Amino acid sequence: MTTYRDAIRTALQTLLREDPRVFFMGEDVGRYGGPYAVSKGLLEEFGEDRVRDTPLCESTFVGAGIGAAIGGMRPIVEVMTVNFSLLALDQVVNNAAVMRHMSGGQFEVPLVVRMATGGGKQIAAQHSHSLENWYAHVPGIKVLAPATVQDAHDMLIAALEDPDPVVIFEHQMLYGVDGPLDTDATPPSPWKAAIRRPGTDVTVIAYGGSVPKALTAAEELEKEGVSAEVIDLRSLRPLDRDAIIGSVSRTHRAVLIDEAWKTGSLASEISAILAEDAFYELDAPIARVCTLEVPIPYAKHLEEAAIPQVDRIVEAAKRTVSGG
Amino acid sequence: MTTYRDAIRTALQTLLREDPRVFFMGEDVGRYGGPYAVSKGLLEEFGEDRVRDTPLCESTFVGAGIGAAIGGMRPIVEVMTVNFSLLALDQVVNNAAVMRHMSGGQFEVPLVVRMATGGGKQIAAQHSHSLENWYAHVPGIKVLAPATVQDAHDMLIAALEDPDPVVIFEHQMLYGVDGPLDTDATPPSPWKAAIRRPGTDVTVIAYGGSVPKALTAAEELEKEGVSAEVIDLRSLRPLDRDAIIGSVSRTHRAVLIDEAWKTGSLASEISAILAEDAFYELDAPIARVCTLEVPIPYAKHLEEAAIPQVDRIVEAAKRTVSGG
Amino acid sequence: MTLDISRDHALELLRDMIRIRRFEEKSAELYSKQKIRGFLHLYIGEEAVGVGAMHALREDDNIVATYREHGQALVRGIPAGEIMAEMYGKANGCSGGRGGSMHLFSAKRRFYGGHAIVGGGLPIAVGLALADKMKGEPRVTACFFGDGATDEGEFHESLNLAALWKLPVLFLCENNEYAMGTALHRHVSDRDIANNPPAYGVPADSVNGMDVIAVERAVHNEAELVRETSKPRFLELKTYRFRAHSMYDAELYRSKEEVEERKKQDPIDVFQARVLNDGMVTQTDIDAIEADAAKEIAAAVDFAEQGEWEPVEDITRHTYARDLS
Amino acid sequence: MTLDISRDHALELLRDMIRIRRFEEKSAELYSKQKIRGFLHLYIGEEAVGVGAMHALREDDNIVATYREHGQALVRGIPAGEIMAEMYGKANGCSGGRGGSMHLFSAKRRFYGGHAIVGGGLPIAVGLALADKMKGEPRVTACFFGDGATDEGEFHESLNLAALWKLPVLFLCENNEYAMGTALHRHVSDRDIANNPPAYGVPADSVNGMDVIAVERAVHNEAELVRETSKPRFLELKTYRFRAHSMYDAELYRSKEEVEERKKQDPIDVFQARVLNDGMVTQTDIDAIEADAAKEIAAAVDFAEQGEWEPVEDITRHTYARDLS
Ligand SMILES: Cc1ncc(C[n+]2csc(CCOP(=O)(O)OP(=O)(O)O)c2C)c(N)n1
Ligand SMILES: Cc1ncc(C[n+]2csc(CCOP(=O)(O)OP(=O)(O)O)c2C)c(N)n1
Ligand SMILES: [Mg+2]
Ligand SMILES: [Mg+2]
Repeated sequence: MTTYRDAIRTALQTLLREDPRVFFMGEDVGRYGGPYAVSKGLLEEFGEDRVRDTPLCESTFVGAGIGAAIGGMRPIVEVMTVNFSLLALDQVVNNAAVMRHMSGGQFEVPLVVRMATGGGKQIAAQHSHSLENWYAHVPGIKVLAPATVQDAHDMLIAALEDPDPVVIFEHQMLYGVDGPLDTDATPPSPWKAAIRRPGTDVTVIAYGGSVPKALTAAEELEKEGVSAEVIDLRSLRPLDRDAIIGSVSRTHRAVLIDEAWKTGSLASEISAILAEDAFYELDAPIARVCTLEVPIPYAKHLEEAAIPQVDRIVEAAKRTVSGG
Repeated sequence: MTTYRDAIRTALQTLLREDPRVFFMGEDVGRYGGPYAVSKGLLEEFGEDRVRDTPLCESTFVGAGIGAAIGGMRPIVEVMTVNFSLLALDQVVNNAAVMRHMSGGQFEVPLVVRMATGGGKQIAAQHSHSLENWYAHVPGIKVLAPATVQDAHDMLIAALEDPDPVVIFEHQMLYGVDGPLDTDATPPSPWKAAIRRPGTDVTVIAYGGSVPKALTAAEELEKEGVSAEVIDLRSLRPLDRDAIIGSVSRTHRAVLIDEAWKTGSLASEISAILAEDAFYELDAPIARVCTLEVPIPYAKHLEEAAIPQVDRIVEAAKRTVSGG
Repeated sequence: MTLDISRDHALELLRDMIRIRRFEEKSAELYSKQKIRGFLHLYIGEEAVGVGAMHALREDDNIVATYREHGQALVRGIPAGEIMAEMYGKANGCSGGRGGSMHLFSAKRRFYGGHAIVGGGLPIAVGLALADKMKGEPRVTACFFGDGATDEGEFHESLNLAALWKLPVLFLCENNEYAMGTALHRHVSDRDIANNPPAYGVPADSVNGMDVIAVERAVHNEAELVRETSKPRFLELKTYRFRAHSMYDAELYRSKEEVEERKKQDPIDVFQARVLNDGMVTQTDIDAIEADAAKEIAAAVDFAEQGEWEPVEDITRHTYARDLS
Repeated sequence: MTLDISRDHALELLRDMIRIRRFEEKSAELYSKQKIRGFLHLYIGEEAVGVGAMHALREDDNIVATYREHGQALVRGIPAGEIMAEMYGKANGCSGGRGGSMHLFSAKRRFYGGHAIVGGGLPIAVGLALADKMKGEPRVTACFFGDGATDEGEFHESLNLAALWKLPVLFLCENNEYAMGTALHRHVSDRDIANNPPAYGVPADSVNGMDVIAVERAVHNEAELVRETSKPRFLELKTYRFRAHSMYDAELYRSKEEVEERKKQDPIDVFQARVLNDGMVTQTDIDAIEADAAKEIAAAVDFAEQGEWEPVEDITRHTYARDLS
């Protein structure tokens, strides 16, 4: 068993060892060992040239990653958390995402950006965002959200192989989670969704940190006689429409989990895809279980109430199965 | 008849004249006369203290607006376009939107931020964004999108009266549009949607720069025997769920127009609301007419093909009326 | 050199430094007991900065601080109980339990947070000063931020805007030589941070941030100059953090020896020794201060323990002036 | 003072300045005819900067420019026809018609755009230089940006990072005294822009950007110092824009007299008079240059007119390496 954190470190090590063009940079990734201890030991192994502690300048070190990628390197940039990535959004949206297009295909940006996301640690309104859907909105970038230890490893490897800029969201509550890791197996395509648990009565669609909650909810539902299929989206852009539509075409009911605020969430996008292309398959309203429309409060009981929890998923699934 | 641009200027004048706490700032709003000539003459009338040309520092002048609002002023900040607002997003999301909440209700941010949005002027991939849904995603701020000359005026006045931060999106193609303006009438609530054209067969929902296109499409549909109801959302946050659900409950069909990229658009949110709360009213798949998944190309024919046009709306409405 | 301050004032300064130290030691303990959660950034080692500065500023001045703000908040007069309750997440906390350690606020005391996005408070400070300038209020906005914040673009944008518009902001850089685990010379190209502001026409100076008297004097001078000229000024406060960056930090990036060495400049020890040595203050005074602090903190913990949890039904409160739904 | 350059070189510099001038005059005309659309920012008045700089840099150096980059692109060797076709939005444009006037690119010529977010190109330049440094390439990345860009936080972040990591970036600030309609003294607190970079340990100098020889010399010196030391340097090029900011600008913010006054320093007129006066160049030479330029531009317009429109079916091309759908 390996932790999610260690799986990412293993992937980083592999990439840094195998390709001299690869380097890794971000705030406190070196001496400090990484804000989530992901990169502990990498500076010692690879040196200051290839494991770079950056100053606090999100816009510029992400932009420098873009420039270095265009310049022939294979940078992996860590933006400590999605909360700080707001400062780098201009570089992501107006440079990384459009460089290939604006140049008529002359320049590509083989950049990987990793960041922690989500709430659950009582770090309040400025530090608990889930903005995956903002990134998934942008043509020109791809977005991954590993929910398992294996994916945490494999997706980083796949992201670096990709010729396009890839943003990886790692839910902060997953770093300590244990799971099996096989570094020799041929990984499935990172761009496809996975059925984490088959079921027949309702499809529960989740990603990242919500996947474990969806699985726990499915277990509880099972006890109550409801068979829930749990889909892990894995790739948030592109979305695996076939998998989403396929599952709902079997169960005819959908519950969408997203730790983002409900309005304008990725769950809304999944719902829209279903209402567009699986409309005649649906037997009940599509339910969304998302974060309430409030900045994340510090107090534990309020934070818990704000973000999706197992009981809300169970309740939504039961409601959906009984027709909304 | 007044232009949209002049209507905004009239509102700015009224606000600056009536309340000494009001001031207006942004890039080139003074000497230059405003990038879209909205604020021409205001510097001359109100002086450098109340009409402030800022340096190019979106993050800081938006943040300064937040600070000034907390400090008792009533700032109206112009961020030239939504494209540059990416540089100020941290201030909007991590300060304006959360200050009231983080402080347990002690501080409020009566700030108005105006910005131009959208494509249609061949200004290409870095200058043609439609990111309304990003803003509409954020609890703590409110978002308006005036589509008419009257609303351009009234919404600015209403935004300033509001105790919460309000972001106003002005579609760049609307500034030159003419329409009636009555500055004496009591305006309708800015937070409610409007039926711009009643109809019975299908509901076409649009906002901002897409509203005129939706209306033209409705005229064409009329000729082909399809009666389309056109809803102008007006407020993008909060959304007027009742109006949306009400109209679709009458027509049983919905076509959603959004100049944003389709994936993760505000259209997706509207669709999700319908699939959630008007599911049993729907007789056909919900269609979205949005921008294709490509950075906006410079070439005219490609830009036109990328963003929603009347023909695509007509086609989607007809498809929807015939059951998808 | 004897101190040219009154005995009362010396006691006040010492008292406030000790209050902060003991308050934070208790906070760390309560963190281990999981009474306090989230991020907790201790000020231990930097007390002379907060105490000196807060004593130098006027009651009517505005304060903008960082996530490492317990010290400033306490000295500014937010009751220890309200701060502690805030860290417990209780409704009787100074931010109603919504903010936690990083987001202490007090409208009454013009304490504008508690900001956790590095550099994010600077534009707010500029805006507060702009409001004052436009209203003709003779107020200074004192803005605290770390050495790490000077790397962010907003620092420079804020200096430029404040200088250009002649705004009464006092930029107070708490240079504790580290931005998280990144040492100063590994994150700024010019270690002499006070070299930068003059390039914007903002006068800059540095002071020993381990010396509470020096800090108080310098901040006082700077603040009064800002007030007089209605122009921004910058002061670097050279200090050092004795504890980890936050409770998550394993401190791999510096040696125990380095920290021990720097503890020799402990602002409390040094000042205490000095005033004792001077004969200005006696051990009895100090014992009384310690006893008072202990009492204050015990009462604060009590206040927090007794506090109510905000009802979950009110969850969306404070998102807007009026509930939208 | 006589020029210590060869006749050939003088002709080259003059030719390139005239090419840019005539190319842009034609562009303005074509804009009125609606052949060119979107934003069009003319370089007229600033030609000495682009020409001097591009002649001073090596073919293998990297160029990062702004939306006001026709001059740099032309001198760098992107064929006039491809630039014109780009502005027409044709498939034979240098960016395939996807970019337009603001987004000229050429991989072959290491011309990395054409950036329209003010300040947004600077971090890209820092990254290109980082790549070169890590690969051991003896290349300089020359990054052009305006005076307005120095207001943006990214300017400062980029200076800090380039200095801290010792990256071979040559920062070239085209100070034309205006950011759109905002005069220099109304947008920067210290008008002497070259005062700023030294605060980051980045050596900075200024040069008369209306003098093509001075520009070439200064850029050459700076670039070679950057190459030798592998450290960033900054050069301010003092220039002036004779035309409106873009085709939308009514120029309310400055007087006709001011512009007329500054036109006396027209970089082409001044240089032409000087080399004619020197006897280095004759009117016949100049007539030949004008004739060549006219021919080149006529051919460019032809190339653009003849170009194909990219098929609409290909609309989502160049979004990803492979189409995702
Ligand atoms: C914009 C941003 N980037 C990164 C972080 C994570 N972070 C929190 S504190 C910190 C170090 C800040 O150092 P400094 O400004 O010196 O303040 P200190 O903690 O030393 O008081 C970092 C990197 C953040 N909060 N905000
Ligand atoms: C981040 C950003 N803010 C605003 C704009 C709008 N804008 C385009 S050019 C310009 C002025 C830039 O001035 P300067 O850097 O001096 O360059 P110049 O046009 O004088 O060459 C502005 C404000 C922009 N493109 N990007
Ligand atoms: Mg520090
Ligand atoms: Mg300029």
